[in-house]
Amino acid sequence: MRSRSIALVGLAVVAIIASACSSAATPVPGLKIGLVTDVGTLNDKNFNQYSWEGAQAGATAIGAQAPQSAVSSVSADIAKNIQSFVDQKYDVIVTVGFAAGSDTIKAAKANKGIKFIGVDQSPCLDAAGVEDPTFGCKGDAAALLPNLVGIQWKEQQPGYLAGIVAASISKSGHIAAIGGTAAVPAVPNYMLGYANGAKSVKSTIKVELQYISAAPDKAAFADPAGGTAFAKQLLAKFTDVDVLFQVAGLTGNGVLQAACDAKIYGIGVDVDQFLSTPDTAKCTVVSAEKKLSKNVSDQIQKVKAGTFKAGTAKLDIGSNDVGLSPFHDSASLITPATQKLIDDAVAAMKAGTLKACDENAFGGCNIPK
Amino acid sequence: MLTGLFDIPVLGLVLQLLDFLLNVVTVNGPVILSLATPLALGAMCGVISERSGVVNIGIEGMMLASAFSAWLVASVAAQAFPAEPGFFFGVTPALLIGLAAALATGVAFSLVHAWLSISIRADQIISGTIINIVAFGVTAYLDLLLSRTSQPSGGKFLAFAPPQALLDLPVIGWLFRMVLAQGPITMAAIVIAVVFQVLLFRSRWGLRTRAVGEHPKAAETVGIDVIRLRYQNVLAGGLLAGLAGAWFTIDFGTTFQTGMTNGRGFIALAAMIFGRWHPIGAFGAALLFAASGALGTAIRTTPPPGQLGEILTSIPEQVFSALPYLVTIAVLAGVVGRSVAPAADGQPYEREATH
Amino acid sequence: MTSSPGPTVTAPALEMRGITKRYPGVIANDRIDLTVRPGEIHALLGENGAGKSTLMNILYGLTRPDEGEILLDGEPITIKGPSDAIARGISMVHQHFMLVPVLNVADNILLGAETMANRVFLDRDEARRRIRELGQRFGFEIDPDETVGRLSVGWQQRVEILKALYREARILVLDEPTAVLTPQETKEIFAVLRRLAAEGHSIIFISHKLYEVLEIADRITVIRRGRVVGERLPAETNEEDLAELMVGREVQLVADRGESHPAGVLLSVESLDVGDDRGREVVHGISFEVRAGEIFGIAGVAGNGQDELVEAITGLRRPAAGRIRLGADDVTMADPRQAHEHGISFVPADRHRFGMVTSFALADNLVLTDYYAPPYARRGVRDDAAIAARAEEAIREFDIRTPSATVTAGTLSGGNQQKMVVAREFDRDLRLLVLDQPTRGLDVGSVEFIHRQTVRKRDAGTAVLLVSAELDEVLELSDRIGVMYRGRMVAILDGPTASREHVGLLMATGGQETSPGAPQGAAVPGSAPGGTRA
Amino acid sequence: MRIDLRVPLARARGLIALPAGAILLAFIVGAVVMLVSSPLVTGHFDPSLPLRTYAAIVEGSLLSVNALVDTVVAATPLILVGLAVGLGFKAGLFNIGGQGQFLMGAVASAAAGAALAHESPIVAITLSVVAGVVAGAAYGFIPGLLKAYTGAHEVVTTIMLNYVGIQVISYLITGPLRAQGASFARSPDVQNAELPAFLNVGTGHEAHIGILVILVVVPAISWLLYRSTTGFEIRTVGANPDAARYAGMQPRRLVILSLTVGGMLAGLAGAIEILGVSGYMPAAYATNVGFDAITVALLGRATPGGIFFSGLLLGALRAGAPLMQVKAGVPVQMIDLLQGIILFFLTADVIVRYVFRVKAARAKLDELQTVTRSYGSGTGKP
Repeated sequence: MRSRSIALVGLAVVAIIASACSSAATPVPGLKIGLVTDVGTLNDKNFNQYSWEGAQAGATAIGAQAPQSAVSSVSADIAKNIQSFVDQKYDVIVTVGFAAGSDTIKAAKANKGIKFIGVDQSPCLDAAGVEDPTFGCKGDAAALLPNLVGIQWKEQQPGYLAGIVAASISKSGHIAAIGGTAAVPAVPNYMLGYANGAKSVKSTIKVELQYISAAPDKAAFADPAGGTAFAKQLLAKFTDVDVLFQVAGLTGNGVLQAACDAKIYGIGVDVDQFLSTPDTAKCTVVSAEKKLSKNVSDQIQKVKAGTFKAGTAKLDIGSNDVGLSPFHDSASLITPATQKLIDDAVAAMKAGTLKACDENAFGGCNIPK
Repeated sequence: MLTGLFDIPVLGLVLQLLDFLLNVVTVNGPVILSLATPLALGAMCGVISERSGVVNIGIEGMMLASAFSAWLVASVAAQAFPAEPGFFFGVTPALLIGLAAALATGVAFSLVHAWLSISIRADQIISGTIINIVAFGVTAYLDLLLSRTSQPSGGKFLAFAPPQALLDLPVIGWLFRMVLAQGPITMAAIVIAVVFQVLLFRSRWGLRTRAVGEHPKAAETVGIDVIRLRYQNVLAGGLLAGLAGAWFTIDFGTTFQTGMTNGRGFIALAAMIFGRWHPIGAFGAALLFAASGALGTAIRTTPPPGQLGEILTSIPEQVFSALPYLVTIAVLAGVVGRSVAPAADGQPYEREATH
Repeated sequence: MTSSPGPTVTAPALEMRGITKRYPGVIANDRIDLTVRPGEIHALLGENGAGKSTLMNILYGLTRPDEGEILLDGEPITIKGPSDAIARGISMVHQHFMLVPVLNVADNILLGAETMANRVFLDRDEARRRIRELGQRFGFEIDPDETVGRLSVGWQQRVEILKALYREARILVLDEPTAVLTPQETKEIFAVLRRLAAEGHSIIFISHKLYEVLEIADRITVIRRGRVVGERLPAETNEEDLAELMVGREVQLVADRGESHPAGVLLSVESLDVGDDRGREVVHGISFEVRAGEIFGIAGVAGNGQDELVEAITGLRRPAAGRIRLGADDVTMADPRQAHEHGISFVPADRHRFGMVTSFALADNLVLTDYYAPPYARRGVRDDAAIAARAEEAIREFDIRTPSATVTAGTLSGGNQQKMVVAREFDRDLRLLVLDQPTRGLDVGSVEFIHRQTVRKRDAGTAVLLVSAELDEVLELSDRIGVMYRGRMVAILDGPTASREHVGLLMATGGQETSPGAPQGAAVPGSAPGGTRA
Repeated sequence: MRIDLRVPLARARGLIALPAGAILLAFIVGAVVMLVSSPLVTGHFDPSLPLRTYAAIVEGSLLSVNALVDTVVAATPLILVGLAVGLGFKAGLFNIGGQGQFLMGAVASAAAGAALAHESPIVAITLSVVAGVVAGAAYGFIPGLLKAYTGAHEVVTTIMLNYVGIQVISYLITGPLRAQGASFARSPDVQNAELPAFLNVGTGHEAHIGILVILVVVPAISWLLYRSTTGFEIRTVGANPDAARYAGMQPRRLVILSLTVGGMLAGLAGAIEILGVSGYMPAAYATNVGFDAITVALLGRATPGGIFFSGLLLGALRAGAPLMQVKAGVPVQMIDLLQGIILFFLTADVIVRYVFRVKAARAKLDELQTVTRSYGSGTGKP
């Protein structure tokens, strides 16, 4: 019995090592695409998930083999996962989230032959081409790191449009937006745009802008129950609020839940939440979208086509990379007048005559004090 | 008239603070109660288990696993048995099946804990740690795999809608709103806390439980089966943790997320200690902790005016998040009263007398 | 079934026949027969460790016998656990009370025999009523709502008896019920027991106190070393006879101790008061002296304050009042380390709890109290070579049977473990050697060895303080004997001339030739009826 | 003279039989889980999935210099925090606070590193590491003090302090320590305080000098425990507090000391992670090291040598995880699951004994069993 079990163990070990050695070099044609998530999970109904769908769509579009994902469960995993794709000679590596920014820059610098796509990142380099520790961003990222593109969006623009919708459908003249944390620029971008858009419709409208957490932690982005509670509390205080915009990832899905429970209108964020979170579809009027999936897919296709452009891709409404989702079941709420306000605002933003917020040098919003 | 009092130095500030607290609690009563539910149920899981002498730090894991299975099973069942929400609490077959799954999961995990800590006589803290690690690992693993084939959830229980006339009553209308306009699990938690408190101190089971947790040998000498009673209690605790888990995915919310209990199982543990191992005490502590969170939120969203507002907003919001933990440490250390665990808590029991 | 002491021959309520229980290396019960009649107070008399408790644990289902049978009203029964015993009307009052301190009296009594109002809830009102009623019937009234932890020991014992009565016990076993009681309380309990017997309950009264047994029992069975050595009626016997039966007249292992040549006073204890863990004073104003080169033995029934006295002298316990001096040094407030450095060595009674670390190597245990000082350590660094050398030396010198010095101490036999402790504590530069039950549970060879070493230390000029519940041991070794009774030193006798009977009587009675009447310094102060708080 | 190896060999087998059996059984259970879930991983039932998974882990952790470096880098904090937990076990304490102590060490060294970013590397590194060690020690000292003087059980206080720690970091990084100009809340770069790499430089699998600490710390803790008198006192208190008092030791002092030294080790681990791996600290720094370390300490039976090897084992699993995801598509949480199951079999050693017919002495966690026993009884004061 004993010697038999030892023999079996030995056999298993040999098999595993043999299999490890043999599988080390299997040539596969086409571009190999890998995706490294932010800390969390792949199915966050948000950045990770839609970047992943974008990677898949991009791979399909260029006829590459199906991409592979590596989920980071702790902070230290991000760099390790990127490196793992590098070692496996992947051609395109998508990294998701601002927290992966530094690791992506390091990897891009060390592996010039690999194309990196950093979602929600903006490489900030000093003149020497390394990440700028003082965030002065004097170096030309496009020239210094020609294999890295960071994708960012002008979230204030879809936020502005969402604000127009909110002000138009609000009967009480009191609306709200709940963000995960102000410590991540995308969140206040959305929310300031939202406030401005709403005021553009009705200058007297009251807009509550609230943040759930000081830090981009679990409470801010990964705690649906906490989001529901926060929203319920806000709604308990401001009983006349009748439109609620969520900018808080998974936590925000709980915010939408609270909107549904209170039978008021909710507005989704980042992706078309009517589709992505069916449980709250019935009260989701519209979503302020950035076309995550499409943009990641586009970048992959650019790699294939040789039109890859390094630096920061600041995507805006000009290229229709941000905007409002379809209204789906809520189309009846949108009067022609509202639709016109939206269309006009889109046109004005495209023309550059309308700024959704007080923009800073990096295309984000200056946060008023 | 009242506001005049607010101008008195120091005392006025205190009065303002009380006014603000009262305001926060009245306005947010229903939310606080709702948020306290998983904490209270988790804490009662701890109470029932530790009262019989078995330490349970695996509440977090049990809740997480139950939340997952409630969500998964309800969503599968919703496809198999599609139905319109029923009159009471929007009940559907799928939700009931999901609830049953949550309870079963809670029991299954607590069975592992019971076996390790009662039969194997392993260290009970290690056993609880195992529950936490395995529950997180299994749910996260499966959640990730399942999400590749996305499916809609099984929905959720709805809050009860009491007659408006009842809610509009002065003063007690608030109480009705707080207690009645809730989902079934929150309401159940209130009932369970009361029933459990009564049972623990007035029933045969309660008497035996307390005796076994304090002095198992004495219980054995009057013919009580210590091992069996501990099993019963730990499994019953599993039911409560299962119910707490179900709250996350089929009562308060509708979806599961990896690690979504987010440390609430440990706050539940804190509530149990703060509540001095009493069901009602634990419930009260859970309410207090939930209120502490609500207070933190209220200070940021709607700070009171004047000097009080300046003082309160100058406190970092993290202080309010950390409050339950700090309070628990203070209670354990005897700074704010003292809370002493049942004497035999954590000690495995060996049946045979050796002399 | 042969002797028929009563006026009418009644069928026995309980019979235990040929009960045998073996533990590794010991036969705790060796074919014991015991017959108890209805309405009889039957005393089971024997020294500590004679096998009384084992027999009663068997009766109560806590221990399974290897052989033998139990008959209740002539019917053979098997008792699988306490619930079986209780169901058959057998109840037991354990020496260490089986009460839950945080629960009140009523709940403690109800536990396991709950009176229910319905299927779920307890009927506490009914329970209180019955408890009061039982109390009245048997002569003590108790507040059912008082928390047990706040009752004095005497009242806790009444709760235990009430527990049995509440279960309608017909056979009531009391294990050393008076060990922790004051004379007054003892009297009161005896009154209760007599009333119980008068109502037809059978009582098995376990004790080693002769006068008590003579006072209370209808019949006496004496056990020695696991065997029944005699059965007596109180009218037919006296304390001397019983003592002889109980202690036996076998050849004792008398150490060849020779004559002592004491020098000046080394240890002097003056008016020492010491409290126990619960803050009650259990040593009252004790004064005595031990001279260098003599063995001062303390005789006494366990639990009369000897442990606390010893702990106070060795630094483990702070005295409440009084003074302890070692030569010219005041060591009253010394901690264990300071006591050790003053030259006090201590062989504790519970070697597993205090004297050793079972999971450590033999060598480490041999330096447990000396590990920090040269030659075993220098500047906080252990010298393994010195420790190993020490171990080799001690193993040789004290004849510790072990495969090597690196085996864990827990794997050694009890005798060798004690030799290890003795080696550590004896073999150093010391002035006072404190021995607390040094040979408890050891085999004959080890006992002899330790006795011989003790005498050697004495002859080398060390003061020896010996505490033992084994009267023989105290008598064999001591040059002078102090007898402790309820926290007081009731007599100091000359060792070689003291008689076993006299010392035994002092131990059991505290110096009163008959059963105690007036209180003699209550071990539990203020234990008046009515559930006074301790 | 011939040396008989049979006795030491038999002893070694007795020591490793149970952990090895537990690991083996866990891998088997893990394989079953993967088999059952393989339709969700690859779209069809795939009997080769477990083999491919384990092969990828082995390749990613063992079969190249890069892989070995990854393993050691991942193992370093696990070993350090494992030692912190193990030292607690030796003193009869269950230190669940490794997580919080690690985070405190991390944030303190990040702060010091940022403040000293332009000092000379020797100064910057030294002071930053010291800052981390001191912060970790302080965070271990608190539960030690509470335990010694109020009896507050360390299991509960350390769990609570872990969560308090998260809030402290959130406050510091979003407030006083926040890097100006950074697009999200994080501390400034530590720059000159960064631990230089000395092996494999430029490969993305650099070994930083921080890992060398292990070579010092493991022997040092071993020395402390087994060669110093303080270590003897710690072990005595852990094994038998009454005997410790009898022997003239001071249990309170030793409880505080053990938890404080444990905090130092965990804080050191935090400093090394920040200074050697990430270079800054984000407000939402995520780590599992505190809980992984409990597995490490238990698997290593709380001895420094055992912790060294079990830390390497878990480090290997963590290092192999990325390749496992990339090549086999199995989610990283499989590693958490494996770890939990290892712990389960380690605790339920009757199963291991039954399956492998192990008759080794019951040496497993017995010495740890005193830990929880103090939980109830009154104050729990040492």
